[in-house]
Amino acid sequence: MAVGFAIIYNTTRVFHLAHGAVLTCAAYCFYVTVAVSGLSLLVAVPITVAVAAALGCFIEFCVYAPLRRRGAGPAALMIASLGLLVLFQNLFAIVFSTDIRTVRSGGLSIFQFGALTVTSLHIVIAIVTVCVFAVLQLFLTATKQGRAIRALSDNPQLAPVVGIEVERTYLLVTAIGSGLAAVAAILLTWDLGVQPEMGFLIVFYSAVAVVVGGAGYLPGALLGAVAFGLVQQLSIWQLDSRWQNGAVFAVVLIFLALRPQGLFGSRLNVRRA
Amino acid sequence: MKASLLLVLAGIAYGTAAAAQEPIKIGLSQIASGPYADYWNRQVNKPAMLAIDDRNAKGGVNGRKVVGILEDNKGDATTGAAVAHKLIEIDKVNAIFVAPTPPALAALPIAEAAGVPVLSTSTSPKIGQSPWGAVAQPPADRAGIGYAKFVAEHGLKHVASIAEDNDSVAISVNAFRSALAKSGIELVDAETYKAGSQDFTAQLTKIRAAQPELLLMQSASAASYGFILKQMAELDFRPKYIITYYQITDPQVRQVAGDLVNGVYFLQVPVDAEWNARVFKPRMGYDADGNGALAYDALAIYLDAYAKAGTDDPKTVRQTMLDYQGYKGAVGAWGYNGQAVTQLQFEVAQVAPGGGVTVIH
Amino acid sequence: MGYLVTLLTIISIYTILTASMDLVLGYAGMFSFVHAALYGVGAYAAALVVLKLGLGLGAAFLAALAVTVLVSLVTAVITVRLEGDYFILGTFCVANVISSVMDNWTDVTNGANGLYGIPPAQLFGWTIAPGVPFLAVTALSAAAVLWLKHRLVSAPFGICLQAVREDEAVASVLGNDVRRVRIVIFAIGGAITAVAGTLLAFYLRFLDPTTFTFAFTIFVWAALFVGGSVSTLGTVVGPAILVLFPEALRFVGLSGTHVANVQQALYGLLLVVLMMYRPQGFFGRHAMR
Amino acid sequence: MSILEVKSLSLSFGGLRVLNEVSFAVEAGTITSLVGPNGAGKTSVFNVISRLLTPDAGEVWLEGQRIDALGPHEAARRGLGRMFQDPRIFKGLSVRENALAGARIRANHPWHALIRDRRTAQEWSETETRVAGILAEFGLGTRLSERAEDLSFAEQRFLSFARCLAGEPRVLLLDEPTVGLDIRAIANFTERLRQLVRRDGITVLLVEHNMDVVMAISDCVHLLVQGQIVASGPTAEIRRHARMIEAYLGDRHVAQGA
Repeated sequence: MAVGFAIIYNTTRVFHLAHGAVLTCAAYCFYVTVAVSGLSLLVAVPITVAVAAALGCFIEFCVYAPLRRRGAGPAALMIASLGLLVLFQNLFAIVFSTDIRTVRSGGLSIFQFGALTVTSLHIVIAIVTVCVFAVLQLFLTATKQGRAIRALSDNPQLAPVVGIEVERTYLLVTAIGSGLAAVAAILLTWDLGVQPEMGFLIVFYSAVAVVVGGAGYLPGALLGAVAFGLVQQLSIWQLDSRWQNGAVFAVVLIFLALRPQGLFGSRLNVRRA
Repeated sequence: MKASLLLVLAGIAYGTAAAAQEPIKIGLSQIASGPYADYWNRQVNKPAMLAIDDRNAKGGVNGRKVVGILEDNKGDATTGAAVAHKLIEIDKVNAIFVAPTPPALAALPIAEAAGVPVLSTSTSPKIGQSPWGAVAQPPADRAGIGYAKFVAEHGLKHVASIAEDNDSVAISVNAFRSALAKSGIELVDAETYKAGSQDFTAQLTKIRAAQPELLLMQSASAASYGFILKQMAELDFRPKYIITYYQITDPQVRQVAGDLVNGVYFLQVPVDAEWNARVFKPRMGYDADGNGALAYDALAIYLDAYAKAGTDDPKTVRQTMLDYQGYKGAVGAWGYNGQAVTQLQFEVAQVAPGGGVTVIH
Repeated sequence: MGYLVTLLTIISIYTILTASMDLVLGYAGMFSFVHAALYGVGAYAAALVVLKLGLGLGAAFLAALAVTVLVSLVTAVITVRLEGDYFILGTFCVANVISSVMDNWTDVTNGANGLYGIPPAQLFGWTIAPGVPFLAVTALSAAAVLWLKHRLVSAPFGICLQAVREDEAVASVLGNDVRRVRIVIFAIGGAITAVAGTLLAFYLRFLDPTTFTFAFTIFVWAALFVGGSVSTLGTVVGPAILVLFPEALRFVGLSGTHVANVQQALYGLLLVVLMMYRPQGFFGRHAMR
Repeated sequence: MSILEVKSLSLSFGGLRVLNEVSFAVEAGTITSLVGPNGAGKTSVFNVISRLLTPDAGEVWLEGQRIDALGPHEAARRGLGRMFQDPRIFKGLSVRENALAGARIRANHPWHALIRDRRTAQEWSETETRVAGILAEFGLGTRLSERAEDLSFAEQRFLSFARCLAGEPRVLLLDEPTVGLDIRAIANFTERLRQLVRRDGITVLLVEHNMDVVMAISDCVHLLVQGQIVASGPTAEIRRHARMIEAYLGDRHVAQGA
């Protein structure tokens, strides 16, 4: 998820809250295909990813692109994106009710590795994430479009000069990012289930992860997410779990203050001259 | 803005016009939106409306029709205050039924000023302290004591709790702790989580390390019970006893946790099975849990008392309700016995395989 | 008409908050995600002064003022050097920390139980009765805040703020201490939220943390964008619309299960449409960029 | 004495050496030009002087005081004015507000915005008139209340110049002020510049590609190539400097030939 957010954010520089809407939509799509129409995962997963990508592009095409053409800046885009998130959240609430929807029930098979217990799903998540990530890196470095994306995120002004079709690249980026969101959504749905409001906080957490990891550097997003998760888990051992939330965000805040460019961020936050 | 103002004015006109007629009006200031909306509709709003329909079926209150007016308070205090004003001043309701605690507490000063009884199924005892309040739900601290009683009876020594960070839950956990302290039992670990959380592994891992014989789960949403049970299994954490509140019987729990819910102990308001089978399920299509039953009774007993009082004076009606003996409804025969908070006691039950419930005592 | 009075009181309180947000976000271009929390800090400070020390409105307000200004100064000093979205996240973190304190510092804030039994406002020994008298006080405060705001921004200081919003580098070489300007306006914004917080404490006479979650900050943003930033009229109209619209729905028989969602969905849609066709909101002079 | 002096400035971005031991001085009351091919580092020099960038090494002296540790606003308050290559006017604000933004007065302070004592009010109104005057000289006097983004490019350029002058700088850094101006506008502009130097005794450091302008108005020229000063001297001499001809006039003759 964080990675999906990161790639869109880095390239389009849109604080893409609507990403949460895409995620939730994907989750419900997965729920419908698997739990309701009882299709096999082999069918459901591609459909979900496709739908998510489609929705992502739809948003990009019908909202962001026109806004950019009207010369809107990040602020306007962010508000629009916020509006979209709210809109979708409530549409889902109307269609699917606010009850939690699950695709399976009961616990998962567990494995003991000495002290720590992991569920089969955790293993799957780990594998999937690594795979997705590897593929993504390969795509970004090896292919023409991939390089285009990187060029665009490095320097939006210069990109068109070297013959990159900006709008098309944005569309591509959104498609990929949304696809990643779908993957995250599937895993989440499999583990916990779907609720209309699931998107918002997840987006914010992944945004935090991106920042912690350092914007403009994809592996950062991944490591940032891991670091964020670790702090969340460990804080409970150190102090009363009531303070978990506060503690985590205090840490992130201090981190932001001390190292705004993130753990691995190369983009320095000097004021643009 | 002009348009909406006009609408408001139109509404006021409408409201006052309606007040001219004779029906008895009950204002329902309840949650109708947000993450808990659906549970709330199932187990509070609809049962309450059902009680009103049944009363009308019996010919209303001394021939007068009863009208229920539902307003969404979003479970939040600011909206709750606005809703209370709307119901009292525009709809001229004879009583307000409000369950969620923040809007209930925000509504109290307004209702007191206007002299309108506030019926509630909130687990917060504060509403009972008001001269206009009446609480049909056993307050949270009573639940805490109930849990402690269970612990003592089973001679357990090491117990832990995982509870949502909200007011009534906090109250019951504190009551639990102090009751345990009296009988020299130690609460080895008390973890909390933010409302709406779905990942409890961190808390559960910590509790597991303390190896309690019993785990108390307290939450405001049924779904989180499901997640806790699920993640306990996934952490291979299986305490001898798990005890919780009657929301465990909500279908959502089984939906999430599957059979893991079987055998879980819980405190329940004794819902009258016969009533549920005869009155509730046929029309609603699902079982009433404690909230549903109490929402029904809170209104039914008020309307009975209203008929008995034979006056419109709200204070008399409320007093008649509190002294009213021999009511029999969704939770069997009960009454306020003169108190502002019901004397209703919990019973311990256990979730049976396949969704049933076996009452222990 | 107590109900209308309630709505007007709420609108006045929200107007104060929107005005504060307009200064910080509209003029200085800082997307503060912490406003709801500051508002809460003010409300709690006021309520505590009343409950624990039994003082009146004046003292409560001063306390709220002191605390919010302090908190917002600290926030600003930490987050002000962060750019754009980083600033949003920074303030988002602060908001979370604050609400966590409200939830868990039970000895003082009474945690999730909230603060209950706040007496009606006392001013110089006089009791301000709930209803019309209190509305009068609230409305006057709102008017005062709006005047203050207009006074600030009608002077060259207002130009400095907007210069910082439009182009930091240029603003700085023109002699504006960008960092300082930002911190100052953030503190002023915080001070204004204290007014709203105090009023809320005495209006509701019951506080609980759920009132001050960041969802409410988003509401204030929406109010500002709908009404229109960099304007006085906008900061009144925005909240008015967002409060009256849903209340009006109650009267056209639309209340209950899905209405709330429909309504929320509509206002999400409204934000999108506004950004596309009228980025400066209904009465704003500055288009969001 | 020289009013502005940079001593062995060095600056690099991520390993790339942008400025290398750059030193030169600007005499008070003169127009000094800093010329050189694209990417020679002229704008970087300006950014360092106006404190938007901090050099890896070197010093910047303004009127005998070292300023390379100050913030940009402090440098500005010591009489340093900076005009950017693209106008960078405040699009959202009116023409008047844009120009006023350049003035540093008591009313910029929130306290004085609230408590408008006589001194503040007087200074403010005086500034309004002064700024209106400056705008009038650029032919913007009748358009004070228009949104700045509605102005033509040339007008925006003038506006940003006026904004700069509103701060009453003693030393003025101009980054390619004539780009995108037509002949008449350029003439008008250079005339204003001369006037400023002669009448108001302002010192100008100019980065300019238009050699006619450079040669016409500057007293002294420094040639910056690949981050190094390769030639300095009075205009008359530098005109004939080998590196100068190589860098500019040479290919300009070719251009004329073609």
